[in-house]
Amino acid sequence: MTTGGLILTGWDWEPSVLIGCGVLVFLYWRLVRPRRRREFALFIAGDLVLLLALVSPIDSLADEYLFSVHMVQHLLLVLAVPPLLIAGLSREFVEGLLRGPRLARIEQVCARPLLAWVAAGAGFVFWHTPLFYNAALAHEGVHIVEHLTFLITATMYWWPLLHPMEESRLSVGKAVVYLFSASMLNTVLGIWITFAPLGSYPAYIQPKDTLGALSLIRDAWGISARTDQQLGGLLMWVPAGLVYFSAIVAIVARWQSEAEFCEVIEPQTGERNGR
Amino acid sequence: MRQVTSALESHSPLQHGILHVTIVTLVIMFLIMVLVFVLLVAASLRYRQGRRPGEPDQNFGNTKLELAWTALPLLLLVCLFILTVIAMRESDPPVASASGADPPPDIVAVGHQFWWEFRYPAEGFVTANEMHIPAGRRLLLRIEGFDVIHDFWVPVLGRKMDAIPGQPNEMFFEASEPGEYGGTCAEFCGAEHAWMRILVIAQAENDFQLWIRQQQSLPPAPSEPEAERGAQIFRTTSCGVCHAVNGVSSGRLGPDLTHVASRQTLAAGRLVNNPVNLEAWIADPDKYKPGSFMPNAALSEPDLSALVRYLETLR
Amino acid sequence: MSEVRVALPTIRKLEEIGKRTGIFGWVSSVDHKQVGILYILTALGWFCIGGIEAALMRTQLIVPENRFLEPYTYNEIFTMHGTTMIFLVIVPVLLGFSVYMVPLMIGARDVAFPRLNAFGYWIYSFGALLLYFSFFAHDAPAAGWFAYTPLSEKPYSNLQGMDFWAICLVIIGIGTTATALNIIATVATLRVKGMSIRHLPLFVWMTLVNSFVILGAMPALNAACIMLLVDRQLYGHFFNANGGGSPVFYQHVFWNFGHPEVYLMIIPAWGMISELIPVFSRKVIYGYAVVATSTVAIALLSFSVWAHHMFAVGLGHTLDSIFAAASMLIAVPTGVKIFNWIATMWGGSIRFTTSMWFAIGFLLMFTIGGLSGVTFAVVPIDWQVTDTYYVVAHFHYVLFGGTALAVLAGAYYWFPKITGRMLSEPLGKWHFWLTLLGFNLTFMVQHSLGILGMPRRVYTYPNIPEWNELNLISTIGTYILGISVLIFLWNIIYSARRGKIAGNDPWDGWTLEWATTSPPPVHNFDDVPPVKSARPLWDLKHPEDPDWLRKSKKARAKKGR
Amino acid sequence: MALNLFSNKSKILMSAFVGSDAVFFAFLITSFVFYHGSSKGRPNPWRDLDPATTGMYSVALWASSGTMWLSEQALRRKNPRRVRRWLELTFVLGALFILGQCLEFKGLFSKSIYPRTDLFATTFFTTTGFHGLHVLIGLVMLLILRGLIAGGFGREDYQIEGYEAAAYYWHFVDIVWVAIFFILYIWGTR
Repeated sequence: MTTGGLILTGWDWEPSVLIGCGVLVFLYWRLVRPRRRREFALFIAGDLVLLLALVSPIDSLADEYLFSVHMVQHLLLVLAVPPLLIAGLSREFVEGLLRGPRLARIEQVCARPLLAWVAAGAGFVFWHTPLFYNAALAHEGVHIVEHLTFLITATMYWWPLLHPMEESRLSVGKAVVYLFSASMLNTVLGIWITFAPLGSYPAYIQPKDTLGALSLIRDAWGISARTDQQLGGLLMWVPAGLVYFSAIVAIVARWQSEAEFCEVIEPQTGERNGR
Repeated sequence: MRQVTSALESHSPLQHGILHVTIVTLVIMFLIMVLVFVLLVAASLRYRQGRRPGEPDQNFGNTKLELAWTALPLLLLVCLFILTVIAMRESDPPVASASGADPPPDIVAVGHQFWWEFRYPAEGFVTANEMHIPAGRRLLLRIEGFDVIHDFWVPVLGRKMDAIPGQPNEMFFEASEPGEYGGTCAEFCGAEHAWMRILVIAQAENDFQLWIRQQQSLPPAPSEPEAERGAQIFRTTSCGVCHAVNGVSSGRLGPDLTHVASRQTLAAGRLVNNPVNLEAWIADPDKYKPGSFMPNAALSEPDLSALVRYLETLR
Repeated sequence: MSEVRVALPTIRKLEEIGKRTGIFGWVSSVDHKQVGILYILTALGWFCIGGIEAALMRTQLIVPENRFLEPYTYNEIFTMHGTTMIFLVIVPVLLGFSVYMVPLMIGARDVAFPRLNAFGYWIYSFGALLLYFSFFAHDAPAAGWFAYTPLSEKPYSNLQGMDFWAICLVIIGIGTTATALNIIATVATLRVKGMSIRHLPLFVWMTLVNSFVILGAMPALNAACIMLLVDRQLYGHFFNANGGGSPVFYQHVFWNFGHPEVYLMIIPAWGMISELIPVFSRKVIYGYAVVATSTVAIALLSFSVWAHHMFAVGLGHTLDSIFAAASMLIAVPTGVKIFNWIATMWGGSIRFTTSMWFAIGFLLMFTIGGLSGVTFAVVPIDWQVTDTYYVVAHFHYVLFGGTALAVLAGAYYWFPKITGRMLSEPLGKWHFWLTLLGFNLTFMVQHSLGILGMPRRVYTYPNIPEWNELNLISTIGTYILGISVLIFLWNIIYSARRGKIAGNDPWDGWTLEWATTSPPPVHNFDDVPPVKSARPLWDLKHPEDPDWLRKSKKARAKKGR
Repeated sequence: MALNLFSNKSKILMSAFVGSDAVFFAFLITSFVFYHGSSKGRPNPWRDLDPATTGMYSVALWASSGTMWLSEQALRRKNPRRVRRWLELTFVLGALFILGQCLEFKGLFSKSIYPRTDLFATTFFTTTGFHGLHVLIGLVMLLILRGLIAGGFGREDYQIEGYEAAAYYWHFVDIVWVAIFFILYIWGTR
């Protein structure tokens, strides 16, 4: 098998995923009624990334062959999809939504930063401990729960940062702490995986090889099981950390470049203490 | 003894990629430097005080311009990164194939305070500070640290690699044509770090095989009485505790001396190997390499010259 | 945001302390200005000692196979040179300027915790003396400033030098951390009314960011030193390969400190440059938001690039390339700064004072240092030139060409404020040109030496013709550099007594420190001018075109849209 | 204002310090995790630890966080008697923990397990020892607070804030012990 062949044949048109993504777009179209092109584009992009992560060769490789690709998948689910989807929501829609007292109550609880942080962090760490990770690989049902956990907790996590109603977002200082601490958690997990013993994720050492792509990966791409696990850990450690860092920098940059509004009063000719 | 030690020369296919990416990078960096310099000088000349009256226009910035000089370097660095990854693969190909087969090393280089031990496991002999390799053949080199961290570095033949106790490293090693290439320990390792030089002698395949056979053989037993007496001294004093001479002693703490007289240098590049220097070195190692672990054996003048006579027979 | 008005009794107490003179006055002082001066002068003293060590090293290397210094002595000297310059000179001198200037620039009476401030200085001083005491104990540390294990472990460094080193670094680290905490608390609580975080002068902003870097980085150094001490004193096995430990683990922990350290030695220097280039160009800083934000980006990235010091360790291509990518990224916000500074000069009306000359020198030299830094992120180049003189050249371009020139620029800029007298400009020009000449002679050729295969930290080298010439040039450069330092010292001594009286605002500056007397009174300000932007004094001097008015207009335009 | 997460300078100082100190412990714990399993010499060196006994003393430490919190509440309510009582109880609980650690170390020493014994012991003693040092410093701090309270400290608002800032440290030490206990004694001995 060649790389091109893998890209062509590695698609796994899992109906539940297709239906899920379809429903998402349908609901968005009917309920949110996108009016601004930018928001529409962002939401669709989020949906496409979701689709890409779950049905493209990324998924086939992740499930059987490469731990590192599985990490790419998880990082897409956690760091790319939810922010894009949230950014696609319009302010008007959310305002309308939150007028309902029950929804407003749920939002109030779920978007509490500490809870969201802990839920996202705990979910991410939980599913990457070898015991649960391997269970998810072995049972499709568990795997679906895993991915849903990621999507839901990550949406909770990004909500206070990207809230469509800007006044409800975290203040800069809190946002920096919120993001930085999360990146540290990611880093620790990434470092642990990078240096963990090779047997921690046994499924990738001798893959079942149902696609017949093993020789391609080992020989043509030259990725050994050791490299694979290291790469997976490193992806979570550095590039994922960079996503958090970029978010921090973006927030600080935005805040810094907002002009501050001063009341216009004639500047006092305050006596300077020249002595 | 003229050795080429410049990283801007290449005598190995493994160094080609490094050299290429080095030159490309240095040129790019130089151009950016020139750009900055020109801008700075232009700003300094054009906007000297006094060319216009009053305070100049207060320009608070231009987001588009600033984004441009953020994005352009980023783009440039992405290209540089791709070049980097290509050059890494080219100049340091993976040692073990990804499916897991791990070939045995051809040569094991062990860094000691303050000399290099070179083992040829397949051929079954050990030498020091001077590594012979067949030109044009790619060898697998394993690098180990005996005591502290050293670093094996022969610039014209490719990358450097640390010699770490408890964590052996492996890399490929090759010289494209016969010649003598200088190198050195590049990680600070103690008092005599400066004198821990490496000499790599790349030979045509035939010469290399000859050298192998010579190294494998036992040195001839000393025939003249003076040398014989020297051998006696070697055995009776403490030389053999640290130094091995095949068939005579088996010390491993110092360089193997089985064929010491056939080497070009003494004390890891400190002195040219000739009888006079050898005698001076043994008489007072501290004079030449203070801090090395070679003790002063305090031999009498005649004993010393007998010992040197004996060592000169170890070819 | 609150302006904490210091109660009257406290002011009286401060005045009283300010009247104390002589040694007792200085020792017992908790005034941030006196502590700042102590910091700066102490660092200057250690700079001279570190400089003498540098001169000794270069003298040893002037010809091949020189016998001027014993090898072990040479190793002690280069270890102490590195340790001194980093921990006893650069970090403290930057802290000194920070504790002196930050309260003045934010319109505060003092730092938030004046006694903690003095404690920070004295503990640093004590640690520094203890470190040098190792010379009297006949064994200075000799394992290099990053003290790689196992060389720094008991079996290979069996005298007390490394113990001195590890203990003193922890002690000095305590002082550094205390001062960083103090600066954070000061900036957070003591800003004058009107000075929002977005109106901080860039020097204060960068000092603030830097303090967070210090808090993140110092614990790693402490951990490394503690583990080393446990190994040495309690015969632990952290880095002992025979006991299952890993010498490379030390490198990870150490560089986790070491790389942020590189940035915490330059960030406040950038702050100084960001203050004085605008003033001498008579133009507001170009892109305040970008300069400020890029500092945050650098601070964050500095924690994720440490493994680029370890490319020769054999960590594998995966790790190497990921860290190479991160290391390249850090060049982007750094480059942005350079362009923004040049853009600040562009269109200005530049006054070429000595201070500005040093700032321009900084821009040139730091650009070289930054660009040679990028070459280390290109892993194959690093495989060749790491641990050679190329590295030595690179970090001297960053630390001397960068930080030291910026600090000198800052010294010429703020000397009038601190002493009330100007530094001599003619002497200053001599100082600048000799520094630039000596510095480049010394270190430019070291790039070539490294590429030509000369490893660093060698007490001597074999007789290789190219090396000989370059080493000779380098040594001559060092002597010229030494002369320039002597001129500077003379300039300080002379000008502090006989220099031209400066007045309150000799440079027509824009930040609050120029609104008080030179030197400032103990309580700093009788009355702080109103603050509505990052340049309160510009607003005051240009009532027709104040910064805040422009910004308000912009904000209103945006709101109205 | 963004950076004024905490309005008081002492609290800012202490939270920043505690954040920095957490990094230090992160390195010590990392060393334990990193070297867990690569220790040479004794097989299963962790069998000498006794999570149950240490757990009991740990409960004392964690409880002391609660009593400290109660003393803070009492201070807010201007009830110096209760402040003193809860503070003293905090001290006793903290001292109990230190006593437990001393007994634990003594027991290990009597089995001739020292930091030099093997890598596991090195990382174990370093991590727990440095935590113990922090608790000791905390005890000294509690004594100082007790002395200050006796001298009438705590009436002014800024004094209450200062008291609470000091309490941050004590809570921090307890939280670190949660991490250490679960990683060293539970995960590390499984």
